[in-house]
Amino acid sequence: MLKKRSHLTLSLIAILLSFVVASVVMLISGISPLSFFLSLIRTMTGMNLRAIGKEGFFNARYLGEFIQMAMPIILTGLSVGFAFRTGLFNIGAEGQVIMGSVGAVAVGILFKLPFYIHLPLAIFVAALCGALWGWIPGYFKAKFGVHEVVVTIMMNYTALYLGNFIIKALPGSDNQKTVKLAATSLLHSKFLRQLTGNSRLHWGFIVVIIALFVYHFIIEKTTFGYELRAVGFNKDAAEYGGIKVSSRIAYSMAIAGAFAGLAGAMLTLGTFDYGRVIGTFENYGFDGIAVALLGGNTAFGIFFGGLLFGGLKSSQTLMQASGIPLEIAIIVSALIILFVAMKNGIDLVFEWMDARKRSKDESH
Amino acid sequence: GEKEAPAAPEATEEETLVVDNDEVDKASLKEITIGLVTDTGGIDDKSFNQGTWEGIKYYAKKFELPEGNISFLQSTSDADYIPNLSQFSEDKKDLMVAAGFLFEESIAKIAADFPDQKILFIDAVVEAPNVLNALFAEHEGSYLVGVAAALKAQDAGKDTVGFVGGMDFDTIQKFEAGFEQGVLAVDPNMKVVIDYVGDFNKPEDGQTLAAKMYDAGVYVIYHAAGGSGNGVIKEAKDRVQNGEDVWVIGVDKDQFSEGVYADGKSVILTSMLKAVYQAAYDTSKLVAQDKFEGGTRIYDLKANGVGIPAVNPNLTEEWTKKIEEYANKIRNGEIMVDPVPSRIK
Amino acid sequence: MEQFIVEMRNITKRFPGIIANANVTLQLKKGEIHALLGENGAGKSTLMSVLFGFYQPEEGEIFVRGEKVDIKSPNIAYELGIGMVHQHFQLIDNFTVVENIILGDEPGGILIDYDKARKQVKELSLQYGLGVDPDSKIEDISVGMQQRVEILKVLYRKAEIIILDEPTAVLTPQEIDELIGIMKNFAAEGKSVILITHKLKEIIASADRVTVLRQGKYIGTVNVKDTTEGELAELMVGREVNFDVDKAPAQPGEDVMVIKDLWVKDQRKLDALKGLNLHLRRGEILGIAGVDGNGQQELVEAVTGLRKVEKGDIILQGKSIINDSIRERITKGIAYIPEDRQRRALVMDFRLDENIVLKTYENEPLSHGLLLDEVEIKKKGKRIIDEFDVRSSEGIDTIVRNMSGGNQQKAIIGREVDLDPLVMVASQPSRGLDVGAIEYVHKRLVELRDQGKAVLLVSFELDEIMSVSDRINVIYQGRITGDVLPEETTVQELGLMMSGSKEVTLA
Amino acid sequence: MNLISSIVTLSLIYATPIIITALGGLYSERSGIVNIALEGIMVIGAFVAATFTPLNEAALGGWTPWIAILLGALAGGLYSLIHAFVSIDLQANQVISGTALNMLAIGISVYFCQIFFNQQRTQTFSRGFVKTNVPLFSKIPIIGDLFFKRMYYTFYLALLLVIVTAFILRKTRFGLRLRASGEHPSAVDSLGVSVRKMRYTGVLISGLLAGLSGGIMVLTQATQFTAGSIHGVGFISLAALIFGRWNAWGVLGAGVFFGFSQIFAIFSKDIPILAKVPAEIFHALPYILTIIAILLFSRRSAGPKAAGELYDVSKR
Ligand SMILES: Nc1ncnc2c1ncn2[C@@H]1O[C@H](COP(=O)(O)OP(=O)(O)OP(=O)(O)O)[C@@H](O)[C@H]1O
Ligand SMILES: Nc1ncnc2c1ncn2[C@@H]1O[C@H](COP(=O)(O)OP(=O)(O)OP(=O)(O)O)[C@@H](O)[C@H]1O
Ligand SMILES: [Mg+2]
Ligand SMILES: [Mg+2]
Repeated sequence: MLKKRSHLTLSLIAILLSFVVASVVMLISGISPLSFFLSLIRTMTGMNLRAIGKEGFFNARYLGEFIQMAMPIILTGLSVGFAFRTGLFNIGAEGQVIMGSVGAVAVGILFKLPFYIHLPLAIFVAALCGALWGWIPGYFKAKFGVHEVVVTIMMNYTALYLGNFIIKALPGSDNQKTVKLAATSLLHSKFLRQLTGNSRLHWGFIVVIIALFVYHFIIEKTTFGYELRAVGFNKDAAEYGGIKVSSRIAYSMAIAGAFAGLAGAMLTLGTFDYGRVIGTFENYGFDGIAVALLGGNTAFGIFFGGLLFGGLKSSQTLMQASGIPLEIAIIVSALIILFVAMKNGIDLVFEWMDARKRSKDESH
Repeated sequence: GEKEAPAAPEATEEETLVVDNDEVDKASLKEITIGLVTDTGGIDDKSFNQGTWEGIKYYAKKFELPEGNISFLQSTSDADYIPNLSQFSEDKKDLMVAAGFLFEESIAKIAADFPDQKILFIDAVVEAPNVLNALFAEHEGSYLVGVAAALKAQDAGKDTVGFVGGMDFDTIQKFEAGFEQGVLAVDPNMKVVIDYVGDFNKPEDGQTLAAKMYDAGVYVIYHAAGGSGNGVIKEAKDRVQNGEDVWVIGVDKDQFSEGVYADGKSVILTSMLKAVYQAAYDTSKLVAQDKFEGGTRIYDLKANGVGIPAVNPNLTEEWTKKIEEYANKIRNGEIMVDPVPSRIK
Repeated sequence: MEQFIVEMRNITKRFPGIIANANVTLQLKKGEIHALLGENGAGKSTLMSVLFGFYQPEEGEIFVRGEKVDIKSPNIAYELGIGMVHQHFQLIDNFTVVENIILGDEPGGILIDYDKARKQVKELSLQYGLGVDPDSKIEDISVGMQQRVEILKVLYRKAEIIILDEPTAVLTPQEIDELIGIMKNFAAEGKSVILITHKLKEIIASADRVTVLRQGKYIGTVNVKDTTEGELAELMVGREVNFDVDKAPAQPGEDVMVIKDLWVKDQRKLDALKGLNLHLRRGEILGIAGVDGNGQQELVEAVTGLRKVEKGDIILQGKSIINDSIRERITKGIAYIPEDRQRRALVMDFRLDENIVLKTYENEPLSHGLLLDEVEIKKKGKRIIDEFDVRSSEGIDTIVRNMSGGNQQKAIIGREVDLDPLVMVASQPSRGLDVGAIEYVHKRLVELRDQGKAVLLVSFELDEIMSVSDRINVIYQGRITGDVLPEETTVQELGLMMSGSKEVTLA
Repeated sequence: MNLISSIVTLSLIYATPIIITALGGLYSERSGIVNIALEGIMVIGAFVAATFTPLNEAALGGWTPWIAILLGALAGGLYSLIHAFVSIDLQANQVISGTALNMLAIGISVYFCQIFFNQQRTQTFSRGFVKTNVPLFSKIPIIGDLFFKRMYYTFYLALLLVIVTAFILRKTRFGLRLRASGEHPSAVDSLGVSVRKMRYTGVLISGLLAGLSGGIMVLTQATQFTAGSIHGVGFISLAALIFGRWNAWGVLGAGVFFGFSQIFAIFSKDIPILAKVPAEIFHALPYILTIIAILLFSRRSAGPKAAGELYDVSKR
């Protein structure tokens, strides 16, 4: 257990190490890391440091796009983080996002309602579909003791194919996409668009902020959160204390799934306005794993982790434009996960250095 | 600083195929900038993204555009379409190009957001004053390769040919429809087996589908399946090397070289060319001449938009002549090729 | 100077935050049985792990047969003729006996010669009268038999120096006698035995010499024939030890809890309790004596609701509780001090106050509806740590993982006593604690009894059972085989009952 | 008969990479390390094999694919050492490490395609493996049609690996020690066998096999490497490992079955009752079946007990 070095320190070290390794990769392959960092900064601040004081220094659209991209990632981060707090590994956020999207699309297409009912309903159904997709492996774990990792991996693929099947089966769909969703079900905002130079920023950020608070509130302030944390740290003790471990596991996975389902709603109701047949995973769930790890499973940490990953993802356009293969963003993300996973190891290295210092001090 | 144009992934012969009936002097043309936004296939998709990019490159080379005047942005998912299109629009490219009906929504939005941005949109239609849509008469070209398939099968005493599509939607159905009509025009008793992979990027499934068809007695397969079609070609090559006699018809560009299995021998009977490069070239020139206008241009047989390669080592002269006859009938309206396949009606 | 077969000189081994062995010396003669004595945590296992090559000491030297050696791994230990039977069995459940024994030293080349292996195991088993079937799977044989497999592992590797780490904890007094016989055989053959234990009687019965450790430090080595139990105890804990618990005679009242024909399955779905009956009265401490693995765990878990009852009934104050949830049983007055406190009773990464409300967080005023009341939780935490003298560096904000074992146990006792229970189930409540803490625990249990509560005390330590209980039930193979009063029985008699050779029932 | 023989042959071809990768997973999990990085390792193997092939096929001729898959195996082995180091020495969570490596594999391989070939994929090759009618054997009635016609030799390699693996696990010293490491690591250490070495070996073999399998997959089923070349087969292999109950013959059965269910989507259209069933259902089938299998197995304990758990020698 790492008690000595704070999670924040380790996360920053992990980020730093990933940037260092990625820079080395870029240098070896003859690509300028500087352009990479400038693209990242430009995406995340809207500011072009190469054009200080010149025209085109600031572009609000980047900011809007970046926030728009971070929203589903923060939500999947909350999803994975929530499960982690209960000691569960939700690799299934990917599938839960898909099912959430599908749910939102179905409501958007099939119903004709005033927006104040339609939009909340679409968001709610997305959360519900995600929740169902999370609940299933949670239930299996609680009831039969099967490990959630393998089941959620299988559920991801099932969701991929099932989701595509449903999308194609909706009225009016072709093999690629559905018809447009009713405008009453969308999160789109003319106001936000204009504010951010025609980006796709949408009202979803309100959902994200609410989700962050709800996450924090459930985990830290409620008896339910207390139970989840107890189960997460020590199932046996939780059971001993009279907590219904099985049901908490199932609920926890369901709530985790609901957060991921909301991410699906952000995509279909916010980023797009139609449902899509997807050929392969879009990695929102896997980014969520990284974000949760990086953020130490706290709402605050996940928020910042989500912003970083949103930045990485949305900076790919600018990277390409500066001649950097966009895959470097994927490499950085993967490295961050790897280094955060090594936190025990990093801690060991520190311990070892401490010990060496100590033994040196002693020998003097 | 935009990315300099990368070297062509593979040298292809398309460039030489670009037809220009209105040769002009370089001096009369503005030095324009061109940006291509690809879908997830990328500029190396062996299909319309690649073809479009080659047309742009051909233009740039021919009129000696400075390095960096042409560039592309690849989308990793459809979520990238709008940011990528916005990027080029903000960069004020003289011409922005995108191909594939998947771009429909995004192009419509960008065309409205950036009314001064001139856009070439290939394979689908967006009605906007700043968008020039280029549509291709794939059914007409497919009709010709249908004729070729039927002639080859008749010659070998076979009665079945096949069509492997990528995904089952309008654009690909046009290939299917033309092929079927071409085959039946030569021999109404010929059987045409139709199947779709369901994906443009699953060569293994393309291969399996081809194996299934060949095992079921299909002699020539026409594929309109992009990357999945590579699997069809591979299956044919494997079989021919085991002494079987099967054939493939390529799509989009001349795929003869991809079908080579030994000393210049190829399983590619012929290919259905779809000259997206022509549209890219033509439109670039229009922009450089300040003649760009919104609207829709049809690239059909007459406009050299579709056709078969000039050189077809696996077709006899007699067949080539026959095909040319059919082509002329289509050009002068004597034969009307229906873009909708029979199974849909 | 006398030649020792093993000599460990000035061994120091540190773990983060603790010195497990500080400058310890151990000298082993050829052909002797040498006991290593110390309380829990004194550093016995650590010292032997150093000798066996698991750990490298920070300081000190080891000599084997007079030569200085550097035991980097168990491999080298085996090469030197050192073998170890571990406190926690190192057996692979779904492997056969032979596979377990030959692992790491397989006969044959790349391919294992199983026939040869089987033959060797059979021969060894015969030679030492161990009676082990080479082809059984470990999961199908008894704990005593498993221990013999462990011994066979050592013999198979031709060890001359055999370390046995607390081998008797899992055995009946009779099995212990047999084991002592086997050890004496070894010694007679010229093998040397190191026996780790903190049971003084066994040392007196078997060992030639004994080395005592206390809190990681070397205290001394004495000849067994020149010493007494009392002296050894004093060496072990560092002061005079009073084995007796101060208490007034019990004044038992009516039955609080009655268990009738209880059937419960264990982890492996085998019957662990087979029709167990007992009754527990107000104002008494009922001690459950028995060898580990005879159903004690299942009994306390069935009572507390952690394990499903297959058949039979548990009646608390006239009402059956077998269909009640764990929480309901807590509310009805069942408190529980589990034997494995870190796994069962504490959320080690929670703060102390969070742990203190583990069973009551849902009650007013600790929470209102779904909302926790931090202020009230802290208030309760403070009250408990004051009342029960729980010490930690940051008070109620201490993460429990950073507290000492004794204080963790005090916190648990505080939490459980504060439930104001009818029945206190205490399973091995003194395990791993130092003498002071043990006295504290016993005092609290007696206090509870004096307040008219019922205490069900499960322990493998007969001394504890004898000194704390007001009445003793012996558990053997899932049934109560004896119901006796401590003042009317002896350890020997209990031992016979614990091995099923005798049944005694009090009216 | 024609239909049946083409279904059988094609199933076995699809099964080949599944079987080999699952065998890789078997070595790793038997040693106690969960390896969900199989997918990523396959990607690396495929990338290396597909990079090597077009650059050397002119010079090396028919040997090219064989050398290419060997290189793929080596690359996979090297890549898997990251997983070994991170999860054995640095005590990282094995699932997290695996997830990271899966992502990293796609990132690195496509990145280097961009660097080497200026495109998102490798160059196309023309000398992948070629389906062959096996001399003599293909002449055997029925059997020849089913198992020896239009087959890749790599399938027989997979078969051989199954036999070898079953033998190693059951009969050899290494197999006993490997299995023991995954069941009860401290017991293994206490007998002087280094668990760390066994686990490194297990993970390394899993990397070699998954890399080999990735190479085979790209050289039999494609004409170039792309980000989608492996598309989840690593995960299907994981499923096959569970479905086959961590046992070489079980893996063979599960692999063939999953291979079958993959191609069945393509053949079902011709079978009247199944024609209406959407292809997606068939694609999802292996995963759904695996979930069901896991539920069925959950009653009995299956799989190496210590797999996935942190094992820290110093905290024994
Ligand atoms: N791997 C380890 N890491 C950290 N501390 C350890 C480790 N192993 C033992 N210790 C600590 O070292 C001390 C000595 O432990 P050891 O197991 O040697 O005691 P013991 O005398 O064998 O006790 P017991 O009778 O309970 O078996 C204890 O405080 C223990 O907590
Ligand atoms: N990891 C740790 N971090 C911070 N403090 C610790 C840690 N481990 C132990 N301590 C503190 O060090 C002191 C000694 O702990 P230790 O476990 O050695 O106690 P002990 O002497 O064994 O007591 P007990 O008999 O109660 O078990 C205690 O005050 C404890 O709170
Ligand atoms: Mg010990
Ligand atoms: Mg202690």
